[in-house]
Amino acid sequence: MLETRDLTIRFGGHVAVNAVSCSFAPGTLTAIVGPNGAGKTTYFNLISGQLKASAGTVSLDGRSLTGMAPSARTRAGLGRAFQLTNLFPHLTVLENVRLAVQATRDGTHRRGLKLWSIWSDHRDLVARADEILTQVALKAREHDAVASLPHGDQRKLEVALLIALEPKVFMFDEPTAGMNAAEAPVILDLIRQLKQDRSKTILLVEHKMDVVRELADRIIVLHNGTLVADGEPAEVIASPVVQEAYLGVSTKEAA
Amino acid sequence: MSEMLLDLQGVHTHIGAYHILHGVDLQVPRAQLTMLLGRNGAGKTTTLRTIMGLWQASQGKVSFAGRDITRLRTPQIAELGIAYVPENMGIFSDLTVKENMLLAARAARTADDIDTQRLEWIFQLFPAVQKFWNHPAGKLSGGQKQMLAVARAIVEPRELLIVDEPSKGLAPAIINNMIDAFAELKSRGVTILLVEQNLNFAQRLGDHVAVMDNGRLVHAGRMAAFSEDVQLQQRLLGLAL
Amino acid sequence: MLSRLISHDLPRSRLLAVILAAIVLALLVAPFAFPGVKALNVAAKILVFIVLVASFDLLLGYTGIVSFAHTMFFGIGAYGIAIASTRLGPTWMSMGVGVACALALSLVLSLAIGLFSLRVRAIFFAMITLAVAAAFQTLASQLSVFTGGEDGLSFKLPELISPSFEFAEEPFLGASLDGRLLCYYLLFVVAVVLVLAMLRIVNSPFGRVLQAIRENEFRAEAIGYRVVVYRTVSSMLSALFATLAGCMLAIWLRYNGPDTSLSFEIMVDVLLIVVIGGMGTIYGAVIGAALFVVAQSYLQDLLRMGSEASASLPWLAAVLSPDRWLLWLGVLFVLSVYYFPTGVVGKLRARAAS
Amino acid sequence: MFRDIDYKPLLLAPVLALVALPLTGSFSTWLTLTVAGLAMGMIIFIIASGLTLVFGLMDVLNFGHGVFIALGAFVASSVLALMGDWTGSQSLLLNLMAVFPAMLVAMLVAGAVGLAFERLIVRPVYGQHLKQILITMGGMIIGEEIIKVIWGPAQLPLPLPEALRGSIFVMDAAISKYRLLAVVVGLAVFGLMAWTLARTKIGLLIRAGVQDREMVESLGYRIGRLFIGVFVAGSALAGLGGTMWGLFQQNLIPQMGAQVNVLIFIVIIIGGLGSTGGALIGALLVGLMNNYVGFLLPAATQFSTIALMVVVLLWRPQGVYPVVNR
Amino acid sequence: IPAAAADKEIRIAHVYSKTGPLEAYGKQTQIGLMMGLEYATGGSMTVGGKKIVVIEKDDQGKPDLGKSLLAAAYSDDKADLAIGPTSSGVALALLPVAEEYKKILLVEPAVADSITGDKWNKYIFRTGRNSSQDAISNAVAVDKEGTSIVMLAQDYAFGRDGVKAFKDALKKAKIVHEEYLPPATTDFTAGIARMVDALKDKPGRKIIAVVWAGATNPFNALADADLKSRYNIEVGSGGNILPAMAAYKRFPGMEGATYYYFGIPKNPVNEAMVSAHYKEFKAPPDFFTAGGFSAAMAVVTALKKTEGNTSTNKLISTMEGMSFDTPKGKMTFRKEDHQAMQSMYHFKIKVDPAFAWGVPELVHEIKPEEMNIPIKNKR
Ligand SMILES: Nc1ncnc2c1ncn2[C@@H]1O[C@H](COP(=O)(O)OP(=O)(O)OP(=O)(O)O)[C@@H](O)[C@H]1O
Ligand SMILES: Nc1ncnc2c1ncn2[C@@H]1O[C@H](COP(=O)(O)OP(=O)(O)OP(=O)(O)O)[C@@H](O)[C@H]1O
Ligand SMILES: [Mg+2]
Ligand SMILES: [Mg+2]
Repeated sequence: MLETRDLTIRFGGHVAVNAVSCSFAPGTLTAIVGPNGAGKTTYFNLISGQLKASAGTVSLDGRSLTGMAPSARTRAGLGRAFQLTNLFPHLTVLENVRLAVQATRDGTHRRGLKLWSIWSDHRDLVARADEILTQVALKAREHDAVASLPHGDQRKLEVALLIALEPKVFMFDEPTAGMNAAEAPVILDLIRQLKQDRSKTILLVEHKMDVVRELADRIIVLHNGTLVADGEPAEVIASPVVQEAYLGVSTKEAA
Repeated sequence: MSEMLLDLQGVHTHIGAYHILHGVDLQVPRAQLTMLLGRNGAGKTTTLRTIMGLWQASQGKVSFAGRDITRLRTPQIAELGIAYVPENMGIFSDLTVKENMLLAARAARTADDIDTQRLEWIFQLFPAVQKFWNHPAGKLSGGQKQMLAVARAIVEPRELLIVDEPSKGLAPAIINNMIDAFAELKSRGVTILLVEQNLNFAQRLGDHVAVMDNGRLVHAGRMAAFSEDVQLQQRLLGLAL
Repeated sequence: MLSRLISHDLPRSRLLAVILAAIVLALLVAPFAFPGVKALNVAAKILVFIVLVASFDLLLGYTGIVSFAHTMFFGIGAYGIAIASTRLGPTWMSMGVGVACALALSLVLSLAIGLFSLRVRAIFFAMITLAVAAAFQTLASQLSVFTGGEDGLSFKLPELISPSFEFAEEPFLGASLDGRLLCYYLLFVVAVVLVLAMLRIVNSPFGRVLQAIRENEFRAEAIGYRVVVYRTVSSMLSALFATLAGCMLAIWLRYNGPDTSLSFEIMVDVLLIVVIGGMGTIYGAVIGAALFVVAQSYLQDLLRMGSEASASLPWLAAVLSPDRWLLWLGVLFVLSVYYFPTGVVGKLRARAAS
Repeated sequence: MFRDIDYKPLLLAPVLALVALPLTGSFSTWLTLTVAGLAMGMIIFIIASGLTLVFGLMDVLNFGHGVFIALGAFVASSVLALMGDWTGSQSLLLNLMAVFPAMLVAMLVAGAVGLAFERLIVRPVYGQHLKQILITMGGMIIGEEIIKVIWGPAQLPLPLPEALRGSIFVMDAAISKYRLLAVVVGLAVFGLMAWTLARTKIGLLIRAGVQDREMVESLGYRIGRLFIGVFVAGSALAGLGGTMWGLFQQNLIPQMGAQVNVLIFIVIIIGGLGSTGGALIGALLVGLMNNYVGFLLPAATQFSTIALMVVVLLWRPQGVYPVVNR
Repeated sequence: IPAAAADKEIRIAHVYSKTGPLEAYGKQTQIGLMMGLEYATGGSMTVGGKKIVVIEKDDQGKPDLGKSLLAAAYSDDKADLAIGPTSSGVALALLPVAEEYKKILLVEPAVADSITGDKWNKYIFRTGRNSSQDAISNAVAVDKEGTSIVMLAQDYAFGRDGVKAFKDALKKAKIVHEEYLPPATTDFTAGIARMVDALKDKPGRKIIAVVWAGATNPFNALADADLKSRYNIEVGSGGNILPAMAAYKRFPGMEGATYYYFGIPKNPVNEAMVSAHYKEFKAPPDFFTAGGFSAAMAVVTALKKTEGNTSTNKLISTMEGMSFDTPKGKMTFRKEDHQAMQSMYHFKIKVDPAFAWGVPELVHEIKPEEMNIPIKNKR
């Protein structure tokens, strides 16, 4: 169970996330929606530790994560894919994934702190990386440098890294933005598969309402940093705040 | 003067050792909106960059308003009256939103010189631009950056607007604003070339459509006809609109 | 077997493999193939620089840290041997003590610098190390009681590796069989072992994490690597190897002074060699060091011939004068950055790949 | 409006001076040290001003910047040698009439060489720090050697014009006349730079161009030309700085540029990259610090500048007035 | 080198800073050396039927490089003896090499005392002056009863040694303060303030004695501070190369002692050198030219005595105690430490518009006998 309590951050005078308390149970997929700049990515940053909260706490399965470095949170089971692509541009696709696999497994290579083994001897890492690349349909490009991939493929790789981390909590930040309509289903299928595993918690930031409608078990709405709605998808989407502030439909018109 | 504002003929582009575009023929009619569609990696971005002179075409010809611009440098091309919103948005993250806008307004020396009316209009379309006017642009949220990128492109009148995936990361309400904005620009006689993955968006706005695959143009025609031909869509894009 | 020795980091270009083999072979037979004091000195200097440059590559090429304080550790190693041998006499024991103390000091300093590097941005860090290195050099000359100040220290080493020790009367293949020869082979073995060790480190899972940090530190942290730890370990390792290179230098020269091991000039040479050779390859260090040291050592001789040949053209002769050899070294700097943007190794590999 | 000014760094120099007052013991000594230190700071600012443009704004780690300083000094010495009558005269006016053309020619020559330097050496490596370091280092070596070819390897005396020698005395504190001239020139340089950068889009364009050159070009600006222009201006300022520095030392050696390299890098770092005001504050602090520590603990002088930089960076990890985030 | 040719040649290696920070000094030495060899051999460049060959080696001011060059000169180039180097640091690194190869190294113009002091070995001779000679002669020039002296020197071994030797040589005057400044000091305000504080209230004659090497020197700053008229403080210093003495123009009447100035010694050797130099370069010979010339004279004198025999032991026994003519008059290699005993010149600066530098006028020639130069080596 991932839990945030009164999570808050201020940038100067601007409160980007305002006392958000919420918990996310395993086996559910929660969509987080809200207008641009509502604080969704910032909320993710606070959970995964990229930003330090001005106030409030984060805990996972009862264990407090507040104050931990991002790397420690990742090792504790939080996994995160980024909204703006954020990879190792001059390494190959395969190496990108292998690095993520290695990071999570405290095997004989001890997360890379074992200086005296030869990297290519760790075949299990390669095998796992290959598997993931096949899953996201990037196997064909495994030896290309990331920098030369088209935008859409980079987004896929971003998701591949997250899967490689095998976290308890998956945080997707607009995984299909900029992805071709024919490609997006690959990622959405992946997310559906993850949902099958009832022990995983999934958080999804997404602006495409059809996707949200189809995947989410629950929707929470952020607006100006504040949690303004939380509940069943259909119910939340129909609520006036979403209709007006987010979808841009004037309530009167809708009514 | 030809009816086509922008005309690509047999354009080939290489990036390093890779041959990316294999003879693209693309026509963009004046004062209309042309949608460029295609799968990931089809070469859409590369085409736009080649038009802007950011990649050099190794073969073929690009002309703008009847003038050959194939060998011109990027600033010269831009000066002819083309605004470009790149795929990665090209936000100057160290500069404030105001400074970003000021740079886009070539004629303005200070922010006060920017056409107020136009600015009001932009603020209305993209409220975040006004709200964060004096903030470093790097701190904006993903969607806010996208708004700023488009706002920059329309701060001064331009003859041709080239935009690479403007809707990604935007909330539905803002997408609606953007559609309004493009529609209004079109009504003012601006020509628009748009790459888009959001098919709904494409359909609502496009007059013409061009589809790319594997570095080639595989279809060009009117949007209305394309919208109706589900089979064609299925074949070209892998799914229907 | 050979592949394991080089940690499966194959040259990936036949030409590269040939060149590497040729360099190693040349260094192995140098005392006999190129007799003479000067040639042997050049060969020894190449050995020292290979280790020094490879250690810097660990930091710069693999971890992406730009530091100008690397010669500081080189100097610490050299002073370690120099001071210990001066104070404790020319014994193996005192050499051991010198190496150990130097390594310890380097470890502490590199830890401090490594931790500080996390507080400031890359360029700032580079500039700070530039200043720190300058300060350290000043300090070394001010502490003249220990270091001999500007004048440096000349000292003796154990008999076995001193020139006065002759284990055969007759020269063999033009090389006199003396302590100097033994000393050279000592350096050779040490250099080979150290380079193989570094090759192993960069090809371990650890090395890959370093590359990831170089590429995108933020993301490396996000996927669960404690960047602080890896960067610090890398700084320390590279400092230790540089220290050992410094020890090698002092053992060969039996002299050390601030200009010899601490100067900014050496730092720039090292940077250039890394870039000429090819960053992040280790092999680049071998090729770069060999090329550069040979060029540097024989440039003046070359120019002497050039200016004699062009004596009829006064302007040209003035520029080709051996006194202006630095001018040509400068030109070499510029051209090598122009023509080897990815270094010799990068270029050869790209050629082999296409 | 006033609220927006970050005033804390402005207090650094006065605070440093106040702290030094009780330590130096006598008021007249303190006054001598302070005034001389401030004036020295101005000279340092002049030689560093070009680097604020080149390194601070354009993000070119130009290790060859020093060579323009040396070049300026040598050119100025040649010009002054031609005007022996005026420099030898007791009249301040005639002296200045010799010094100003010397500065001008030094700036022109340094600027012209800067142009070639940008084209041949810097242009291929924009955005690549490491290569910039190496290639400009190479450029520096070449430049220094060419100076040796032209002016010879030996040191060259550059006597100050007559009327600028000596000191004026205020309350028993000696202030050398030349330093007063330096203050005037320094203020002029500062004013001009600050004005240009604040009033035009140049500063903005450069900062944007460093981040994303392609985007600036896509907006229709010829960033290449602008970069050349700014680089040339930076080199010309270095030429001016060289003239001032040479006249201060009254003695030129071809290596003089390399000798001030680290110092001016430190000043720019303290000031925060790209900031003219920051560079001025940095230079003044260094000038003062050198004098106070030089008086109180001479052996520590060389370390004091570095300590100053480290302390400032611990306080503000990007320097006092960072204009650019790097 | 074919053995037969080598037999007919005398191979002399000159290791010096052909490039590097001391390039200007090194070149003077080389010019002087060649002129001296010409002069001493009467233009034939042969001694005892053997041709003198000079092999130039550029140490770039780097001790490690110097070491390897000297070894290469002795071994690869079969040099019979070597001369040089320019910098003391290099010289100290070279000393063991001479011992290893058992060949003579004639040190010129490196000045450090330890070269003929505790780092000395029997293969080392020196024609150049040592720091003690410099310091003692300067001390002699100012050593009067009732004089208060502040020493200003660079804060490293060379400066501290110089001050110590100066202090040891003073009999009557009193040193009230020693001011050590970093060698690279550019702003002298603070140092001057401290020296003035130490000196201004002292009775009698007040002198700031400067021991300084290098291009950035304190003289202009001292002149600007107007010490003479404000506090009646004088400045004193030794000689230097001509460009550096430009600064002396602002100190008319300044006293000190110098190693060489072309207008001072009156002897045929000096006259020959000055006129040859004018002829070739249209300029007078400088400080280090005289040194190179002296070294040449020493070598040729010794070789003439051995009739061209270059065996090291023979040369050593010949040179110990040997006297030879130089532009500075007669010099003698002292038996104990192989240091050449030589005259120094007590001067007073005159300003003459015809010269770009302050002209040192001879007050008194300080003969070797007048200076008690300590012997610091162990045999
Ligand atoms: N480091 C920062 N400093 C200052 N303001 C920030 C910072 N990071 C985010 N903000 C501000 O906080 C607000 C929330 O940003 P956030 O990125 O969380 O939005 P979002 O909900 O993810 O929006 P989008 O859908 O556009 O991605 C924005 O207004 C942004 O400008
Ligand atoms: N810098 C580069 N180096 C090498 N190849 C590149 C580079 N940039 C793009 N490519 C290749 O060019 C092809 C076309 O890419 P482009 O970015 O034009 O696609 P796109 O149609 O815009 O795709 P998307 O919809 O994902 O943005 C791809 O196969 C891509 O891998
Ligand atoms: Mg977001
Ligand atoms: Mg694209």
